[in-house]
Amino acid sequence: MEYTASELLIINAARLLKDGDTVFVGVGSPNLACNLAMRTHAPSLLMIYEAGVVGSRPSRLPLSIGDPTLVSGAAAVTSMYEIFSLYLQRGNVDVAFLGGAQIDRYGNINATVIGSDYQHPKVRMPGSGGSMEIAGWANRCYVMTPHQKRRFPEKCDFITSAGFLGGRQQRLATGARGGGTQCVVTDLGLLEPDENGELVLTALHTGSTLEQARENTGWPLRSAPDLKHTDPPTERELRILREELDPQGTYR
Amino acid sequence: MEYTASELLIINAARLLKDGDTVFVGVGSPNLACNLAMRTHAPSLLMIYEAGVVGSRPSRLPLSIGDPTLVSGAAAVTSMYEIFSLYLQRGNVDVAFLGGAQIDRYGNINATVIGSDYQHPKVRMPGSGGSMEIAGWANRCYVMTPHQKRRFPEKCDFITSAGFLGGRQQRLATGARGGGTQCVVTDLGLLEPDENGELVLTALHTGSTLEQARENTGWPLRSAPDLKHTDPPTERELRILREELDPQGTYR
Amino acid sequence: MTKLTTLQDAVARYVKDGDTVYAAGFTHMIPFAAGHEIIRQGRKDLTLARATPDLIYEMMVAAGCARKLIFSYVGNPGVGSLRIIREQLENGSLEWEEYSHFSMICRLQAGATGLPFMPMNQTAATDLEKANPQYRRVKDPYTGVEVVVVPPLKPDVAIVHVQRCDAEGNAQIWGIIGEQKEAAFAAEHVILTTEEIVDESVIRSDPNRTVIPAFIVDAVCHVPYASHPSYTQGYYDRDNAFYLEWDRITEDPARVKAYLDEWVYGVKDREAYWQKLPAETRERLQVKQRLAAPVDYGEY
Amino acid sequence: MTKLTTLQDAVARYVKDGDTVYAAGFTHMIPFAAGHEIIRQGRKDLTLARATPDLIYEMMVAAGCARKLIFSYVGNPGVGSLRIIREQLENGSLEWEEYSHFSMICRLQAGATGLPFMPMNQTAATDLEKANPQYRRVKDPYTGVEVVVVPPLKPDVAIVHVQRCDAEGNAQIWGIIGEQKEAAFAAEHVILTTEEIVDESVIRSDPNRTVIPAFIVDAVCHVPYASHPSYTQGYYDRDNAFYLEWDRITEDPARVKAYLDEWVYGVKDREAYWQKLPAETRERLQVKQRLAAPVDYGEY
Repeated sequence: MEYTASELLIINAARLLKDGDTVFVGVGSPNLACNLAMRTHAPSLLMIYEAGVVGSRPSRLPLSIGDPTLVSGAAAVTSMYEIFSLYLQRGNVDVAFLGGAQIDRYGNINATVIGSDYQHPKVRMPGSGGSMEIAGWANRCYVMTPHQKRRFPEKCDFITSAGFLGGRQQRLATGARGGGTQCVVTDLGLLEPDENGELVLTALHTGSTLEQARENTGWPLRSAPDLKHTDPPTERELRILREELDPQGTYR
Repeated sequence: MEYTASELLIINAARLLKDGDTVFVGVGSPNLACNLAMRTHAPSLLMIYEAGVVGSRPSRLPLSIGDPTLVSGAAAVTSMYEIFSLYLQRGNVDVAFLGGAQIDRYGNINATVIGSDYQHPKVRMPGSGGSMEIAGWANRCYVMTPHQKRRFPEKCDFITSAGFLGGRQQRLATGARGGGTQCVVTDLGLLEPDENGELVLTALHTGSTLEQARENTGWPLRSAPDLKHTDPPTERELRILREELDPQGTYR
Repeated sequence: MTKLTTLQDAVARYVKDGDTVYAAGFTHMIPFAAGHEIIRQGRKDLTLARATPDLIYEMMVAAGCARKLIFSYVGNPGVGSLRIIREQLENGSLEWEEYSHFSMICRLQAGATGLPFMPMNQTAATDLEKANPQYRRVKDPYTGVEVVVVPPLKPDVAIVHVQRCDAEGNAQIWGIIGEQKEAAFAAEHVILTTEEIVDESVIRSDPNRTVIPAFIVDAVCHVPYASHPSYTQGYYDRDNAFYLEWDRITEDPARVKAYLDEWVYGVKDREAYWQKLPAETRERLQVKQRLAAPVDYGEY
Repeated sequence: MTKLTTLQDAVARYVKDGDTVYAAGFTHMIPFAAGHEIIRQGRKDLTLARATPDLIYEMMVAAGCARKLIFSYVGNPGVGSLRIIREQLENGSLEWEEYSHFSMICRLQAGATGLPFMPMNQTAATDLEKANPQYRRVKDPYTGVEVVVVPPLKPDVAIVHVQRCDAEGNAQIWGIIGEQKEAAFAAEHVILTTEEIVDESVIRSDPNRTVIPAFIVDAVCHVPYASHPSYTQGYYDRDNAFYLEWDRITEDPARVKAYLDEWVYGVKDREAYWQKLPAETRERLQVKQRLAAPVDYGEY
């Protein structure tokens, strides 16, 4: 069956979720990945939104993270202070999806400014939102992104959300409780941190090659000794995604 | 008209309240004083309880500070954390009533232990509850107490709630935002702090004398140069208290 | 996933000898049924933490469950003293740690929010701070002024009684909400007792009312009347007469023992306890309905 | 005491040139009507604080009301960037102070609770901390670990839109509650706009639902549809189409000016604005009823 790059990302991200996980969800692709996981292998996934909504069951695709469909029928609604303190800082969040314009060799993420001078940015992006604390405190952070060289620099211009800083020990030394970036899902494959926190290619999607991945990465990308291949999207995954979750094809 | 010592205390305490005051209310006599003020000169008094209830309109006399009658028909209910932080610590409470076994020369209050050794008390009392912070942060604190020597020592065995410590400057130096003990209402008269924070007799009730007050006070009690006399309880005050607020005479 | 179980099983599983227990509820919805069950199961050496120990902890202290008390107001609210606890504090047979209400609640708040401490402004009163080394100070880096701080309280188990919850443990509370949420989030394990188990559609019709989310709950026990002689707003009244009666009972150790024998050890569970109460008492505690105005969440 | 007044009068009285304004609401119930009124009254040099500046602050920036922005996410949620603000940040024509959501909300929390700072655990990411000197550190006196702290944010005026309140200003909110309560308690003055003014008996039938108590409120303005193109849970839907449309409008400064001329300067008040919207739009934003399950407070 044919599928788009975007569908490939969403389906592989969904597979990273475990049943029973508490997930801090963003809108767009992460939302689809979570809903897909719930309808396949993780029926008791708990979805939490930084807007303060817990256990949402959206009946339509929300445009924003604060859509009313996330509230009607949810299990609980709480304040932003509480969602970030009682839920996230307390250590109650298993998984979060993060995004940014740059993801570097050690899984750090930049969603703030392009250019080396924060005060005079070349490009001003939206900034942290919830992601600085999410990256610090969630047990596992995942990133979904197209595999392009400009998105994978050796070093981020600005670290909005911490991966492993300059290496796993540096992050550990800060005492931040979360596990850091655990997987970056791209349209070519999966990148995961090695024992030093450096992102290495651990799996390729069907039809992608190590060379392609290397060409599109801003540092000398290493591959895991046991480089795997992901299973292609199944008919069932694609059907649920297209027919149930995104019938208008917004995220194709 | 005849009245009891307890009625005298309640009526004089009620007169200290201003219309529009936000009052942190305790049960018992302070509750009656507030309700009396609301029904006479201070109809828009706002009653707040440390249990987290705001704008109560109790339809019966509550035994405890957490009675359900304080909740049904109230304007708002919030958590204890919030009532002490958003309301009290933020500076939103005008008046509070405090009580204790000892009130000393500088308006400090002891509700914790009698005896000089905290670890091995002669008498163990209930302790602070909300009063440590109330005394620190409410704009005006009032005390209602029978005028007895053992209740008015020169110095408290333990300061549960701060008056002016050893003098007004000492309190100011701590930075605590509240105004401290502003009046002690007894069955003999009113004590108020002078410019140094020392409690002096500022008014006598009808029939009481300065000598009586001095005999029943544990330090050399001074009287204000313009010692006043309180107006005796009016018929209306007594009627509201007896017929509307405490028809069973619990607090006679 | 349902977490329905009996209160017996929940206490057996989640309350161990030596644990720190926080039975939550400020005057309202004090989980007496769970306290009685802990007594029946003979737990020892507990550290009992509560802003107001109230009758529930006095009974547990009297029954020998406690090694230590953490509290901020050790009185019988509106009545007077808790005689048994007072005596044990005076004669040194019970360890204790004392706070003001706000600093006690700040300890829970720090535990619930995952912080190493919570700051509070100074109150000018320092005797308690001197008596309890858990109080510390930190300098405000903006003004140099000192704030008072307390460390997190993270109970091994929090017990919370609620009006209604679903079988997973999404719980809704109204009336005085005290420190239930903070205690639940601060604790390692959470036991709920509830007046009613409702379908999740009831909970999900009003998500803003949910105070405790299911995923931090370990056990859900359907125990109507679990808070008597405390009360459950909208379900039954506070038994003020019993609070006054307890003041008389505790004048005499023999009467305390007789009370525990008859009303705690002598009954199997809360249902038996409730049925054993005189019909007049149950009648007296009934409450007439007073419904909240409807709110509309909208179909989106 | 009634605080009913028009939004015109409330803005005239409580929003001054140079003020720090917090228009509250996370995606939900953003007080657009008040933002438009501030534009119409020509306020200048405002410091605009909001976690998400959203379209409301972009319009105010475009209209020349702002000197400075305090924010934590400067995007059009789910759509992309806020082009006008982005350009002004890039070319340095707008001052700013930047936070993460949590540290922004912690600033309000410190302001609301009267504390000189709020602590947060470290996140491992320090670039923002380095870029913004308002972030400081304090050492945990129990473990020696450093926590990150932020100072209080105390806006001169908070503007909060609510579903219903009484004439005094006791206000009830449901759906996403974001930071409305914190903003209101932190601020010197509070302006409420509300979908409905209800009798106090409605509010008092459900006191746990009250998020903002009257005594901190200065002005109560009855302004139905005040949050469009944002939404009010249970009253009308979010106008996602307009959020997408704004992205196109801001491609061209002339279109932005035309928009402000027609939809802000060109209308007298929110009622005129709402009536001016196409009937299809108003129809599209309608919501079917979905009521919360009843709760019983009991007659005591």
